[in-house]
Amino acid sequence: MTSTSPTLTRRAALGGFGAALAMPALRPAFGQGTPIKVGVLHSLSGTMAISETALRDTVLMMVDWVNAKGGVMGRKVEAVVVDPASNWPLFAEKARELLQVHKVDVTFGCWTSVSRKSVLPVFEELNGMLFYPVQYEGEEESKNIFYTGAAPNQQAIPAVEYLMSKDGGEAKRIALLGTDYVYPRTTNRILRGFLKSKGIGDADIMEEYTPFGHSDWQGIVARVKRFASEGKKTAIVSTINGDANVPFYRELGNQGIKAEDIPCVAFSVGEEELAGIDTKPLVGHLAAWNYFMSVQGAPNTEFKQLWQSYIKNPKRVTNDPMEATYTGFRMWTQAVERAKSTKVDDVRAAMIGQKLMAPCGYEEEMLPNHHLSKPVLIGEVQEDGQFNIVWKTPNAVKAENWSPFIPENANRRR
Amino acid sequence: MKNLLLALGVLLWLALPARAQDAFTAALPGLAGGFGDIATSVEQLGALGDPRALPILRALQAGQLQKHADGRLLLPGNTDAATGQPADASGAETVRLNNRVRQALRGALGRLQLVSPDAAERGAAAEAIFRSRSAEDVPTLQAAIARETDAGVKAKLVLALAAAQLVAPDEEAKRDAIARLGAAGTVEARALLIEARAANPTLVTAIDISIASIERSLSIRRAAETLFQGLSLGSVLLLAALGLAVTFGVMGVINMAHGEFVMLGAYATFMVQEACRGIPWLAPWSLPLSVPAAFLIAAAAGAALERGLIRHLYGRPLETLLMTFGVGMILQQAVRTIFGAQNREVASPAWMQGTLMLPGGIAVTQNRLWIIVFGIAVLLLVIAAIRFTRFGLEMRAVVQNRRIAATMGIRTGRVDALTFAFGSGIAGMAGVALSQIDNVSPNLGTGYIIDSFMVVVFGGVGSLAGTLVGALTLGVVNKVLEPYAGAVLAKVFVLVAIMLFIQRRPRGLFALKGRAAES
Amino acid sequence: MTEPVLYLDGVSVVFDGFKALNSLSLIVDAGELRAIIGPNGAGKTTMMDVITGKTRPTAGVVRFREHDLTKLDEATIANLGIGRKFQKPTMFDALTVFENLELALKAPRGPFSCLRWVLTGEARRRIEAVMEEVGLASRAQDRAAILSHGQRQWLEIGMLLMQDPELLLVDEPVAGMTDQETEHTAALLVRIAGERSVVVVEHDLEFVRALGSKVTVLCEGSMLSEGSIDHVQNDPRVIEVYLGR
Amino acid sequence: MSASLAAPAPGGFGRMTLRLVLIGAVLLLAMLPALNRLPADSALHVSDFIVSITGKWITYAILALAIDLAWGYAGILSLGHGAFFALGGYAIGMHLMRLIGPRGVYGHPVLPDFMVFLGYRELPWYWLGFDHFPFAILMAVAVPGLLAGIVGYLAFRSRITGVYLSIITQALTYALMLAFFRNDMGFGGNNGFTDFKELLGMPLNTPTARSALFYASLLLLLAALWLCSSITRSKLGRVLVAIRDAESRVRFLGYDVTQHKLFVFVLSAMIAGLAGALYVPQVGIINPGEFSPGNSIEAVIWVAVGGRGTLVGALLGAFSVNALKTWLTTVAPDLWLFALGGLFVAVTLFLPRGLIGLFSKAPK
Repeated sequence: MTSTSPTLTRRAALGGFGAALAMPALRPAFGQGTPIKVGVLHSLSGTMAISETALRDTVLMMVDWVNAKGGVMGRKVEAVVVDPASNWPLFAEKARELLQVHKVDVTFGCWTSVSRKSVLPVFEELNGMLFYPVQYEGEEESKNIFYTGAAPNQQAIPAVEYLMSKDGGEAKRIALLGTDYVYPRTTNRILRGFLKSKGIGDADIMEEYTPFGHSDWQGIVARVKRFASEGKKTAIVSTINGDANVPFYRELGNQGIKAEDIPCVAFSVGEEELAGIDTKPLVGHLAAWNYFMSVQGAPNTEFKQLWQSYIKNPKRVTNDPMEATYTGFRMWTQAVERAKSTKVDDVRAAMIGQKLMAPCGYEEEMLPNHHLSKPVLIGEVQEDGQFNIVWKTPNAVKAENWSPFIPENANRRR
Repeated sequence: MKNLLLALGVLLWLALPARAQDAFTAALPGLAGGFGDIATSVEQLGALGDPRALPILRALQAGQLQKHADGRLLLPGNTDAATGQPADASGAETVRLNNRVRQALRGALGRLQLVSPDAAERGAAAEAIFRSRSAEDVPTLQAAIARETDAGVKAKLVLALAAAQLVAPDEEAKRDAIARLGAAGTVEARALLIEARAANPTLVTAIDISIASIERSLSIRRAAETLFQGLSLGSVLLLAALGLAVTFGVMGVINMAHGEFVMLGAYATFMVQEACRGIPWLAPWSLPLSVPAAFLIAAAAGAALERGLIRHLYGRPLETLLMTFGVGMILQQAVRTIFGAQNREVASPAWMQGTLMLPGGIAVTQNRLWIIVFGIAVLLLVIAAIRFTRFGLEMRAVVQNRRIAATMGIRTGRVDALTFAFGSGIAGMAGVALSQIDNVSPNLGTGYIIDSFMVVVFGGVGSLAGTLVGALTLGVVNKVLEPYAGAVLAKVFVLVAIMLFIQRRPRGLFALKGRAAES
Repeated sequence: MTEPVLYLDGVSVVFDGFKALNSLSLIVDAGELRAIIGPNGAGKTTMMDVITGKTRPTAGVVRFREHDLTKLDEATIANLGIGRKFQKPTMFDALTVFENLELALKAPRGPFSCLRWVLTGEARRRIEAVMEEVGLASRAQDRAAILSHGQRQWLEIGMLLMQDPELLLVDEPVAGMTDQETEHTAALLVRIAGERSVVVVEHDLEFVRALGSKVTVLCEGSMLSEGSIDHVQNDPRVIEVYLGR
Repeated sequence: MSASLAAPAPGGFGRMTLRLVLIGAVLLLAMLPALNRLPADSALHVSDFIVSITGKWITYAILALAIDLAWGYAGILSLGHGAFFALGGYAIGMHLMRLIGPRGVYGHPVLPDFMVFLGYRELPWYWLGFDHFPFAILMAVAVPGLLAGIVGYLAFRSRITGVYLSIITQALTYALMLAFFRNDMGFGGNNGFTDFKELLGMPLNTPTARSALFYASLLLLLAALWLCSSITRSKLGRVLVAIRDAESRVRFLGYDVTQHKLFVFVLSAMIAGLAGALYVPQVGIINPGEFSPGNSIEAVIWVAVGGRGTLVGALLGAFSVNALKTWLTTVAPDLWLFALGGLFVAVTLFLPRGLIGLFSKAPK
């Protein structure tokens, strides 16, 4: 299903690189009327390909979409696809290549925090523009990056509030399970702070970290069961990353952990991930996102149709990072139109305050902190692998990329 | 019998005060409201014990209850829930559930199903009440116990009663409830007791005694369960390593694409499952069917690899290693191109889901249990193939002395191809097992390759017994260390331990001479 | 009576059940030339393995002058002054004849001294002398891989000479050699035996006779007979197991 | 090892031409940063991208040299050399983190952000001293050397050779990867170290720093080349080849094989460590991914592709494979793995002596 980027792009890339390597004189002259170049920096091989290929396809879909509408400012948009192969230094190298060799005007890319951290210095040095579409740990703000995924306060905290509410089952003990990297660590740190403020002490919090792609959950799930059997209603908050989820949920199901007894809310499990799992044993477990495929309303129907017709597969699902990519791309086109220019500085200025009726059914706005205001939706897994939205915020929540629950943020440099 | 119970049910209902019927109709509209209203009216319906509520609640649980904007409720078959009259379903939407409602439903259905003619249902009901116990359940349960005939169900009812009594005012009842829960010795019972501890300062000593006795039985159980987890991890390693034990152990071929053969097996499982989807009577058997399929596909790939490439590199194990690494890259990308980078769903058949309670209340997950069985079966199959078949004989002959075997008319090239295909096929079968516990994704294999090599080297190259012992030891040690060191460090410790062990005994646990031993 | 150079007493080697050496005893004196004969599987090569530290004896004493060889590894033993030529000539095919000899040349063996090593005129002369001796002067710059079997024999003998050991263990030196080469080898060994001790294992009785040395006959891992070539050739037991029909 | 493994340094013939080509290549490389300084519109201008990427390749080439010294000459196929490279990188990475000082996000005077974040109160003992550049460089050499020393000693002493050694070294780097992924190790977990500010007073991410690092790498490359070739041309080099081809025979000549192998293995690890130390400031990130077994195998394959047993071959392999990879990942993002994998297969099958075998004539 890995759809290929337009051959035109291929040739452009080829020429560009060859030129840069051997005969710089041949570098295509750049000026008005020439296509606007969009860099796509998502892993197509290696461990992250599982999640990132879909985003590559989403960007290519948007390129077709905008060209069908006559391009941006009447100029054709052209995608330059590279494969950083889930290799972080390669991300930095490819970022530099996109900016210096292919002279892209904007880049959509990255999934993991480490890949973003790896390219950030490059984008700042060369004053590029990156749209980062995945929910992340916050604690960052770069003038060269627009974060279209959720900040912790747009996902984690509302989810836990829900668990502690009457509808959520009034959880009094929380097991924080995560993959051992910065996003879970931060999120859980923030949650600890939040839970304390809600009067849940360390004795009632269990924290466990596992390596990437951890496949043997027997021990940990058993420990959670034990932890849950100490007289207080318990819930699991999972920041388990991609690959490790399938074995984890299988183990939950097999050890007979029912959502009514120990609900598990996940921040990294969306429709794409569920597509790889037999969801029958998981019905009732939760996920918190800013978008679900099951959202009602015109914007989402449009988005879903666009996707399924582009990918030529009526069964392919959409998910939150794809929606974030879509939203980011559309806001970018709006900003370019408004700025009447593709220059990074102009577009950046024009980006702030951009509004869009997003597929999630809310109007999202790009805030001065380069993050979006987003609604928080909580969905329950259904048998069909979709989410049944059981709770949502009345309106879009402003992103707090610097969480008040992390004391160090008080004395951070501005 | 059945009728008698039904009659009993009806009697119970008639015995209820008249306003209950109004209460019933009064409770219904809530079901059309928000999650909160639904939950409360479900609780009311459950408390009323009105049999009419049963079909409604069942429909609700099955997600078949529909509601109109005006609050009228529809049962499946488009009959009005309140009146039982047929009604039109146009514009009606399903009543959605959330966990709170599910919880309420479980309790309510439990109470209503206590009178069910089906023992299994009554058992489920007892468990449900045990979970969502309340003081009001005490009389209902006592009645149920009195008329219960099935011993198993009775036992469950007694526990449920104890649970209910624990939250009821009667001190005396509480005391023997505590004792009974203590005797039950389950995690759930422990949970109740700890909960009750705070509420009943007068009974603390009694509760503590019960808790302690539960702890004792639990600790033994935990040890047993850890052992099981270790064995299950071990059996996974065994499956992953067996193929290597043949290709590397016997032939001395370092196949870095081994993991990819495992992955092929997993995808074969996926394909068989998809093929069976159409045929309902076949679907449940797709997993057993995919075992031979996976074997054949991986074996074919193996044969092709051996004939096409590896045989040109015999006597050059290091080149083979590098070359097969390249092959691995190609296979991975090929699968990614054909099936897409996303995980593929391989469902577990019903008989592999859930937990099995062994005597002594040791909980064992079905799929893991089956994988252990499968691992042993495959091991036996390999041994049999090598010991008792013509092919096995020729294989051993070629391993021991290629030239003489050749002079005796054994077509060594063919034997090499078959041996390698055999090893790869086993890897494929491992893939079937892994599809049940891990991602079916192009990267599936990479996670296992190093572990399998370590198992083979640790166990002793060329020795199947070594592979078995090696795999199980690693599995158990890993699981025993895990709670103390954490998953990662446990693994690191094991790796380091093996490295040290190998330099003590370079030939591994069960030293054996194979072509690899000389290289 | 001088202290013997090589002293084996009651040496046994057991490979899973099979006795390769069966309480073998052997004494070689300083400057002595000793021929060892025996049917295949008599334990000739195993004996050499034991002496050079390749195989550890299951029981018995193996001494080289005052050193207990059963405790030492190959390199140390070699450096004590025991040189060995293998039945199947083995050298370093990727290196030239000259380089092979240079490696064998007696000199400090540590990595650092090898790194600092410079080929002095004196060393070069020694190597050239030996190349003359073994008739490979013309092949100095050829890689060992391309030498004929006989030339490989010679090269390995040459390497043995370069080590200038106190005790030479020579395993079937003349296999694949022409008659005059064989004579040349015999003469060479006799000459060497002057200042060193030499133990030769050989099938070729003519060659052994040419050595004109004391002969030891091995059989089934222990000594069967010892004495002059004529003596052993007339020993009925020897005739029985070895020369016999 | 079978004779087929023996790919000797090209003899008298071709050595001269090779040397000329080599010198030419080095000069060309040396000119790159200068060309980069030319105005962008000049015909000879080279982009920063080319400079930075070539700088990266040079460090790879050094790693390849190190591997070739151990494998091509002494026959020690380590599948864990990536670990030594990464350790060197971490050493310098720790230095770069210390240099950030109060410029971190949380403005802590000493602690790097990730520590502030994981609630460290003060610096772990093993971070002390890394604020001094010389110490960091020392560690970049010493730590890999020490690790190689321990592993090598244990392995060589008990005569673990060939495939077994490869598997053990692979397990070594795998274990290190798992360990470094743990945030509790105090090395930044999965994210490793990023967002470096400066080195030796030079702000990184400036053309000056880039060309400085570039030349440093080039110098190290030449130094390593000189060191390796003086080894391989010395008697030690011949001993190593002898060990590679007939280990036990070398023992009977009185050489302590363990010592020689250990020497070359440790030296090779140290070179790899230095290469890593120059790699990290150029790519601007170090994380446990560098330990992944795949990386080590790939590095070995560069050598195989170039032609092992010849130092030039190692360089050739490192540059050509990486250039190919960079090019393909852009031109054929979906297909490059086929191409690269195919190349590895083809080379091992048809070019046992690597690309270099195409140029220098094969000795019979």
